[in-house]
Amino acid sequence: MLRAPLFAATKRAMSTSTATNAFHSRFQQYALQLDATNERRERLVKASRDVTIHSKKVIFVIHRLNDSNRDKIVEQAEKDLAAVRDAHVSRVAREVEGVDYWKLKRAFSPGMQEFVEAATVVEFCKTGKLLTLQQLNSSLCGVKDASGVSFSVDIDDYLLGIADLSGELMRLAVSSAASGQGLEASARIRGFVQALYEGFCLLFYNVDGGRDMTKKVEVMLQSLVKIETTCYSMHVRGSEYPASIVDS
Amino acid sequence: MLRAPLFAATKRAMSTSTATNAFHSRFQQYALQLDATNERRERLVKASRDVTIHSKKVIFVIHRLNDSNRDKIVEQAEKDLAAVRDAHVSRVAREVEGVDYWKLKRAFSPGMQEFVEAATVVEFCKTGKLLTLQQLNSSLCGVKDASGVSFSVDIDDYLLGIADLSGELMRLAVSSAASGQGLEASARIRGFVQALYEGFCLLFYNVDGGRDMTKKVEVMLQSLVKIETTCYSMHVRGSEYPASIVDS
Amino acid sequence: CGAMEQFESFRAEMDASNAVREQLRSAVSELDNATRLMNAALLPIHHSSSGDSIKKAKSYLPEIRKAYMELTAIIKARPEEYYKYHDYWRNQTQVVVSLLAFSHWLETGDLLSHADAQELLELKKEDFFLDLDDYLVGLCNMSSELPRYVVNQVVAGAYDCPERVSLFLSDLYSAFRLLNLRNDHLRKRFDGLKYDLKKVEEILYDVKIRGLLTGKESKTPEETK
Amino acid sequence: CGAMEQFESFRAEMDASNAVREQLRSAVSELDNATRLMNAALLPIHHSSSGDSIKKAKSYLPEIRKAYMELTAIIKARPEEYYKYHDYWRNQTQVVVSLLAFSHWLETGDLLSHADAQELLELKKEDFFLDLDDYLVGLCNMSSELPRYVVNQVVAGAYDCPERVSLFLSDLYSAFRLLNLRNDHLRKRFDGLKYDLKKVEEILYDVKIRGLLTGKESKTPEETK
Amino acid sequence: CGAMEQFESFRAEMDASNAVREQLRSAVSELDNATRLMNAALLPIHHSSSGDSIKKAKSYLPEIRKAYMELTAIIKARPEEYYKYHDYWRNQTQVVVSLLAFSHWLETGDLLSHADAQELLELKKEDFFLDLDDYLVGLCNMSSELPRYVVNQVVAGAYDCPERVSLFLSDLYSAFRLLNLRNDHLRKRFDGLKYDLKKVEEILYDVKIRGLLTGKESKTPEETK
Amino acid sequence: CGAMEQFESFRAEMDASNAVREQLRSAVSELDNATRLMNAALLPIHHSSSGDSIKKAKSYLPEIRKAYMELTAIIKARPEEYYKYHDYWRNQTQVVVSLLAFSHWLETGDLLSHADAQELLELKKEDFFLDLDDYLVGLCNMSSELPRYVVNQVVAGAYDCPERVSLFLSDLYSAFRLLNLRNDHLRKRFDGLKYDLKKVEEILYDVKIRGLLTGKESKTPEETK
Amino acid sequence: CGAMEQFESFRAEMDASNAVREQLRSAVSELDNATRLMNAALLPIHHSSSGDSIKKAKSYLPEIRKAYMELTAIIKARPEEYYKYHDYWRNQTQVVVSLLAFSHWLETGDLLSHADAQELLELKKEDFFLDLDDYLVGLCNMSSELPRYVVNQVVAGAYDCPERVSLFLSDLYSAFRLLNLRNDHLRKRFDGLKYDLKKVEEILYDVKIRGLLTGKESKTPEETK
Amino acid sequence: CGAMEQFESFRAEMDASNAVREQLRSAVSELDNATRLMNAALLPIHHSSSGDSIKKAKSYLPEIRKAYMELTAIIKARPEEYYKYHDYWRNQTQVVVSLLAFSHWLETGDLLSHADAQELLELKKEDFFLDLDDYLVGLCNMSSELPRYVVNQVVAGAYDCPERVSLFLSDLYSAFRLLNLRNDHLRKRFDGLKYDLKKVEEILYDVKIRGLLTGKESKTPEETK
Ligand SMILES: [Mn+2]
Ligand SMILES: [Mn+2]
Repeated sequence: MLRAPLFAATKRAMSTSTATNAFHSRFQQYALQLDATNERRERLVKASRDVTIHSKKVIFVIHRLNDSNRDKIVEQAEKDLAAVRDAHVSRVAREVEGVDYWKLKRAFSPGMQEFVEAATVVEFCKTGKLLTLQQLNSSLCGVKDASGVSFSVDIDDYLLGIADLSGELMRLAVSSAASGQGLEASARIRGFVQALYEGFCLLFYNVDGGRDMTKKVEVMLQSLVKIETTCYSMHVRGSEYPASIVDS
Repeated sequence: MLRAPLFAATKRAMSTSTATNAFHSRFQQYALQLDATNERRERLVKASRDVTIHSKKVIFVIHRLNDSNRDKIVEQAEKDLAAVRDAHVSRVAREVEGVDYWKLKRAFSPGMQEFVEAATVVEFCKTGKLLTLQQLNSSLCGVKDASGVSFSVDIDDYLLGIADLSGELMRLAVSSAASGQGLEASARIRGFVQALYEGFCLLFYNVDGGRDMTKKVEVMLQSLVKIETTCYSMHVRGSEYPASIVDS
Repeated sequence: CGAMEQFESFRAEMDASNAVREQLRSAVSELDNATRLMNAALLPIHHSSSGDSIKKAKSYLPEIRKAYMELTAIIKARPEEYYKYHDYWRNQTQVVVSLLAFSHWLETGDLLSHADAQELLELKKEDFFLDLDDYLVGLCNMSSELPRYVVNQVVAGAYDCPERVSLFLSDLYSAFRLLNLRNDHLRKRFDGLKYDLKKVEEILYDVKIRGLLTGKESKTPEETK
Repeated sequence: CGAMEQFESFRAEMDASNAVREQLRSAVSELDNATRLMNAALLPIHHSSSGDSIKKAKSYLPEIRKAYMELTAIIKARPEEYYKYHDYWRNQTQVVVSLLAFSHWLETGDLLSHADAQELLELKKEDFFLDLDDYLVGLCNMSSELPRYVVNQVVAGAYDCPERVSLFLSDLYSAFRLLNLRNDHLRKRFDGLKYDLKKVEEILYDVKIRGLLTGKESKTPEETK
Repeated sequence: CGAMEQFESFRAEMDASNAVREQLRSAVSELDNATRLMNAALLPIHHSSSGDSIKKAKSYLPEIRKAYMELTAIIKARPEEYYKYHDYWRNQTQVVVSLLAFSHWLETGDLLSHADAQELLELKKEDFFLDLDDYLVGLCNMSSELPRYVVNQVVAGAYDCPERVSLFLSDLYSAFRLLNLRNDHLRKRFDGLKYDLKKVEEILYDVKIRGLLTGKESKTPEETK
Repeated sequence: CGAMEQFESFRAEMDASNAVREQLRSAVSELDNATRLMNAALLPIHHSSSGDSIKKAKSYLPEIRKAYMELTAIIKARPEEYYKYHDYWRNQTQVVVSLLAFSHWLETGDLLSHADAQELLELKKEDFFLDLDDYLVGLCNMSSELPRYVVNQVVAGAYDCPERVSLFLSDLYSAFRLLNLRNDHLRKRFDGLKYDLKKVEEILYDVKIRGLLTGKESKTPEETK
Repeated sequence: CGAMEQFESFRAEMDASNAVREQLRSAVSELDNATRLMNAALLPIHHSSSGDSIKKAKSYLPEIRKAYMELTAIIKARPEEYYKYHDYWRNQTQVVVSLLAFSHWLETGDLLSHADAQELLELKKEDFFLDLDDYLVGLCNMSSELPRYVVNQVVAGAYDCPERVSLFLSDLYSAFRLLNLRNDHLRKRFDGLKYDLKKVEEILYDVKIRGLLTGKESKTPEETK
Repeated sequence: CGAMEQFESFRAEMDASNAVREQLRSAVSELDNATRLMNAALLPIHHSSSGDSIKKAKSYLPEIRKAYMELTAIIKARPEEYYKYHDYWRNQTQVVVSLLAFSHWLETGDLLSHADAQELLELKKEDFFLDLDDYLVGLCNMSSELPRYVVNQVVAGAYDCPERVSLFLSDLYSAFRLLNLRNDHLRKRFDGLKYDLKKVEEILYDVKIRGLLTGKESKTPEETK
C-alpha cells in the first residue's frame, strides 16, 4: 500500500524528466571515462591505418628495386620510412602511456607490425642483416609518448612483423629469379629466411597470442619452401651445362 | 661407386616383388594390430547405433504417455529398455575391456548417452526421481565385458545423457500444458529440471570434454526457461479468475 | 644474420612471461571455483527463499577476495601490464560483478555502483582495479537473469515484481543510453538488456491486463518470501 | 529429487581428475619444451653439416625421457585410463617420433621401428607405451620434411640424394599400403605421404633428365657434407 | 582415342539435362507465382469472411495443377530422376500442401489426407507423386497458421472456434506421435506443432472461464461468419 | 610495349579511388553518430510522453542532412558509382528511415512515403537518391518496434492502441504483399513484419476478450498520452 | 478426424525407408572395401611392372560387381528412388571408374567408354545405371594420376611416354571441351584436367629439348616395361 | 493509410528491376556462351597453327559485341546502376579481356591497352565502360596462359618464342609494379604474374644454354609456324 503509489509517482516523474533517475549521475561519470578512451582509440586506429598505408608504400618502393637502381631505391625507402616514423608513428606514440599501452594495443598493433615489416625489409636490402628489435627501438628514441617516455615496439609486434617479412623476401627472391639473374641474391635470401625460421621455432607462444603466431610460422615455412625451391631450380638448371657454355 | 648400383639393384628387385622391402614384415605386424582395433571399433559403432535407435524408440513411447495410459506406457517403456540393455548394451560391453574402454569410447559414447537419456526419462515418469548413476550401473551389473567384469557407464556419458534429458522433459511439460491439464505435472518437471540445472552449475568441466558440456548446459537452461515459462503462463491464466468459476 | 642471439633473448623473456601466466592461471582457477560456487548458491533464488540463497552466496566472498589479492600481488609488480593479462580474469570478474549486483539489488532494490563493487572485492584501486567495461558487462549479465526471476516470482504469487523490475531495468536501460557505445562487445550486451526489458514489460503487461496487479501491496523482493 | 548429493560426489571426483590433469599439463609442458629445442637443433640439417645437428638434437633426449618418466608415473597409477588422457601428450609424442625417425634415417638410412622408438624413449611398455597410431603419424610427419631436405641437398650438390629418398619413401609408402586405414586422421596423413613421394619423384626426375645423376658416387647423407 | 564420338553423345545428353533444368525452372517459377498468389488470397481469412478468401484461393488451383502437369510431363519421361530434381519443387510443394490443407479444414473441419492432396493436385501417382515428407511438412506449416487464426476469430466474436481448432490439433498431434521421426527437419517442425496446440489451448481456456463458450452451438468455421 | 604510360595513369586512377573511400568513410562516420543519437532520443517513447522524444529526435535531423550532403558531394562527381559504394551508407540509411517513419507515424498515424523520406533528408534525387530497398527495409525495422510500443501503451492504459496499430500493420502488410519479393534480404525482413502483426493481434485479442476496448473512442497516438 | 489410420501407414512407410538406408549402408561398405583394395593393388604401377599390378587389381572386380548387385537389388524395387539415395554410392563409384579407366588405358591406350564401364561392372542398365556425371568425374580422377605416372616412366627411361600421354590427355581435354559444363563440381574437376595436361606437356618439353625423344619408336605403355 | 497506391508504384518499380535482371541474365548467358566458344577456339593455339585459331576465335567477336550491346542498352537507361549489376558480367568480362589481349599479343606482340579493349568490344564509354580492375585481372589471366604457350612452342621448334615472351612479361611486370595495390584479389593475381615470368625465364635459359637461340632471327609468333 505504501510503495505502490510511490512507484507510480516515480514513474510519472521519470516520464517528464530523466534527471530523477537514481544512477544517472554515476553513468554520466562512466560516460566521460568511456568517451575519453574511445576517442583515444579512434585516433589510434586512424594513426595506425596511416602507418600501415605508408609502410606498405615503402615496401612497394623496395619491390621496384633492381640491380641498376639499388642505391637510389634504398636511399629513397629509408627517407620514406623516416617520414612515416616522424609523421605517423609519432601520432601513435602520443596517445599511449602507462596502462593504456596494453589497453589500446589492438588499435595500433596492425600499423606497428607493418612498420616493422617495412623497416626490416629496408635494412635487409641495405645490409643483408636483420634489424634487431633493439636497433629498431633505438631509431624510435626520438618518438615520445604523452609522458615524454620513448615509444617502443614490443616483442609480439616485432615478431609478427618479421613473420610477414619472409613473405616479402619470397617475393624478392622470385623477382630476382624472374629477372634471369640473382642466383646469389636468392641464396642470400634463402640463408636469411632459414635463420629467421629457425629462430621462430625456438620460441614458444602462449595461448592468447599463440594462435596468430602459429599460423604466421606456417606461412613463413611456406615462403621459405618457395624460396628454397626457387634456389633449387636455378641450381639444377645451372648445373646441367658447364658454366663456360652458359656465360658464352 | 659402391652404393649406386646397389640401389639400382634394390630397385629392380622391388619392381618384381615387394617382399624384399626391409620393413614390410614389421608393417604386417602393425596391420594386424590396427585391423583388430578397427574391427572392434566397427562392431562398437554398429552396436552403439542400435543402442541409440532403440533408446530413441523408448523415448518415443514415453511421449505417447497421457493421464489415462500412464501405467501401461511406463511398464511398456521399462520392458523395452531392459530389452535394449540385454540385446544391444551387452554387445557394447563385450567389446571393451581394460585400456580399450577409453580408447574406443568415442565409438560407443553416443549410444550410451542416449541410453542414459532413455533410462532417466523412464525413471522420472515412474517415480518423479532422478535415476542416479549408481542405480543405473546396478541395473547393468549383469552386463559383462570381455573379461567378465560388469560394464558401467562413466560420469561423462551420464552427465551428457541427463543434459539431453532436460530437452525431453521440456517436451513433456509443453505436451501436458497443451493437453489443457497438467499444472501439477508441469510444476513437478519444473522443480526437477531446476535441481538438475543447479547440480550442473556446481560442476566444472575440464578443457577437453568441457566444450561439449558448456553447450549442453546452455541448451539445458533454454529448456528450463521454456518449462518455467509454460508454468508461468498456466499460472497467470489460472489466477485471473477465481477457481470456483473455472471449475464450474 | 645475427638473428639467433636475439631469439635466444626473446626466449628468455617469454619464459618469464610464461611464469607470470602460470601464476595467473592458478589464481584465476581459484577465482573461478569460488565464483561457480557463489553462482550455484544464488541460483535457488528462483524457487526458494531469497534470504538463505543470498547469505550462502555471500559466504564465498572471502575466497573471492583472496583470489583477487593474489592477482593484485602479481600485477602490482608490473603495473603497466594490467591489460596485457586482462583476458585471464575478465570473464570471471564479469560473473562476479553480476552476482554481487544481483544480490545487492535483491537486498536493497538499488544498483551496485562501480566504486561499491571495487570496495566489496576489497580491491586497492592503485594496484588492481575493476575495469569499467567489465563492471558494465557484469550489469548486463545480471539483467539477463531478471526475466527468468520475474517469471518465477509471478508463479510464486509476487504479482508486483514485474512492475518493480520493469522500472529498475528501464532506469538501467536509460542510464546505459547515456554511454556512447561503439560497435563492440558491450554494445551487443546492451542490446541484450533491451531484450530483457522487453521481456519484463511483456510480463508486466500479462499481469496488468489480468488485473492481478491492482490493490496488491508492493513489497521488496525479500518481503515477498 | 536427490540430485544434489550425487552432484556433490561428482564434484569431488572431478576435482581429483582435475588434479591429474594439472600434473599431466606440467609434465607435457616439459616435454613440449624439450621437443621444441630438439626440433630447432635438427633444423640446420637443411643447410649445414648434418653431424652436428643430429648430435645437438640428441642431447635433448634425456630431458624428453625424463618427461615421459613423469607421465609414466602418473598413468601407472591408473593403467586403464591411458587413453582418457591421451590427448595431452599425443601431439608432442608424434613430433618426438618424427624427430627420432628423421635422425635415425639420416644416420643409418633405415626406418626407426616402433619397438626401437619405445626403447629410445625408455618407455616401460607395461606402464606407458607408444601408441601405434602416434608412431605411424610420426613417420608421416617425418616424411613431410623430406622433400624440403632433398631440395636443399641438391642445392648443396648431393645429386644422388633424390634417388635414395625416393626409394626410402617408396618403400615406406608401400609398407603403409599394407595397413587398412579407415577414413581417419591417419589416412589423411598417408595421403600427405603420397604427395611427398610425388614431390621427391619430381626432383629425381629433374636431376635424372639433366644427366646430373649418372656417374656420380652415391654417399650417405652424412658423407655428402 | 575414339573419345570424340562418345563425348558428342554426352554433350547431347548433358544439353538435354540442362534443357530439363530450364524447363523445370520455368515450371517451378509458374508454380511459385501461383502459390504466392494463392497464399495472398487465403491470408485475408484472418480478417474477413473466409468464404470469399477460400474461393479466391481456390481459383488459383487450375494454375497450380497446370504447373504440376508440366512437372509431370518432364519427369514422366525420366521416372527414375524424380529425386534428382526434387529440390526444384520441394519448397513450393510444401507451401501448396499447407494452403490446401488449411482451406480443406476451413471447409470441412477434416484433415486433408495424403491421397486427397494428390488428387486435388491431379497428380498421377505413377508419373509424379507427392513425397510423404513434403506432405507432412506441409501439415506442420498449416498448423502454425492456426493460433493466429483462432486469435483473430475470437476477436471477431467466433467464440467456438478455439474448441474446434483445439480438437483438430490434438488429433493431429496424437497422429504425429505415432511416427518414429529421426532427429531431422521434420522432428523440429513437429515440436512447433506442440506449441501451436498449447497456444490454442490457452485461448480455449480464456474463452471458457469467461463463459463465452457455453450455450453456443458448434458450427463450421464458415457458419461463424 | 608502351605499357608504362598507361599504368602510370592507372596508378593515378586507383589512388583517386582510394581517396574517395577515405572521404566516404569519414562522412558515414558522422552519419552513424547522428543516427545513433537520434535513435537514443526517440526510444524513451516507450515510457514517456511521445511529444518530447519526437522533438528531441528531430533535433538531430540537421546533422543527418549534413552528412548526406557530404555523401552527395562525393557521389555527384561520379554518378555511375552510387552502387559501387552503396555498402558504405546502406545500414545507416535503413536506420534513419526507420526512425523517421516511426516519428511520422506517431505524429500523424500515416506511413511516411518514399518521396517524403527523401524530402525530409533533403536529398536531391538527381544527385543522391534513397534506394528503394533501403526505404523498404527501414519500414520493416520500424514495424519491429511496434509490438513493444503497444505492450507499453496498454500497460499505461491506452487500450485502444492495439486496434490502431493492428490496422496500420495490417495495411502495411497487405501493401508489402503486393510486391514480388525475390528470395533475398527484404523477403526475410517481410517475414518479420508478419510476426509483428501477429504479436499485435494477440494483444488486441487480450484487450478485446477482457472487454477493455469497448466504448473507447479511437485517438491518434499523441492524444492517448 | 481419421488421421490415425493414415499415420499408422506413414509410420510403416518411414520405418521401411530407414531399413533401406541400413541396407544401402552395408552394401556400400563392401564396395568401399573392395575399391580400396583394388586401388592399393593398382598403385605400384608407378614403380613396377604394370602387368602384375593390373592383374592383381582386376582380381577385385568380382567383389565390386557383387556389391553393385546388392545395390541393384535394393534400388530395382524402387526405381524412382535411385537419386534419392545416390549420395550413398556416388564417391565409391567415381573411384571405381577411375581405376577401371586407368587399367584400360594401360592395357590398350584407349579411353574406357561409358558403356564399357557399365558392362565391366555388369550393371543392368534398366535396374541400376552408371550416372554420367560419376563416369566423367571418374575420368578426371584418372587423369590426375597421369603426370606422376609419366614422371616415373621417364625416370625409368621410357622417354616416349610423355608424348603418348600428352596426346591422350590432349584428346580427352578437347573431348571434355565439347561439353557445356555448368558451374559445378564437374567443371572444377575439368580445370584439374587442364592442369594435368599442362604438367605432361612440360615433361614432354623437358624430354624434347634434351634430345631424348628422337629416334625412339612409340610403344604401348605395356611394351615400355 | 494510403500505403496501397505507393506500394503499387513500388511493385511496378521492382517488377521493372526484376525484368532488368532477367534481361541481364539473358544477355550475360549469351556473353558466356560466346566467350566459352571463343576460348575453345583459341586454345588449340597450344598445338596448332596460331593463324587459324586466332581467326576462328575472332569470329565470335561479333556475338560478344552483340551481348555487350544488349548490356549497354540495358544499363544506358540507368547509368547510375552500372555497379548495382556489375557482378552479372564481371567474370565473363575478365575472360573476354584475357582472350582479346592474348590474340592481340599473338598478332602484334603488343599489349592490348584499356582503351583498345573498349574499342574492340565497341563499348561506348559514356554508356557502358570496361571497369579498370576487370581489365587488369584480364591481363593477369592472359599472363597465366603464356608459360604453357612457350613450352608448347619450343616443343614445336619455335626457339625464339621464350625470348619474346620473356621481354613482354618483363615489361608487363614492371608496369604492374607501378600500382599501389591494396591487399586484395588483384595483388594475388599479380603475384601469379611473377611466377609466370620466372617460368618463362627458365625456358629461355634452357634454350640459350643449348645454343638453340643463336643465329635465329626474331619473328612474330605467326611466322614461326
Ligand atoms: Mn606484407
Ligand atoms: Mn533427446
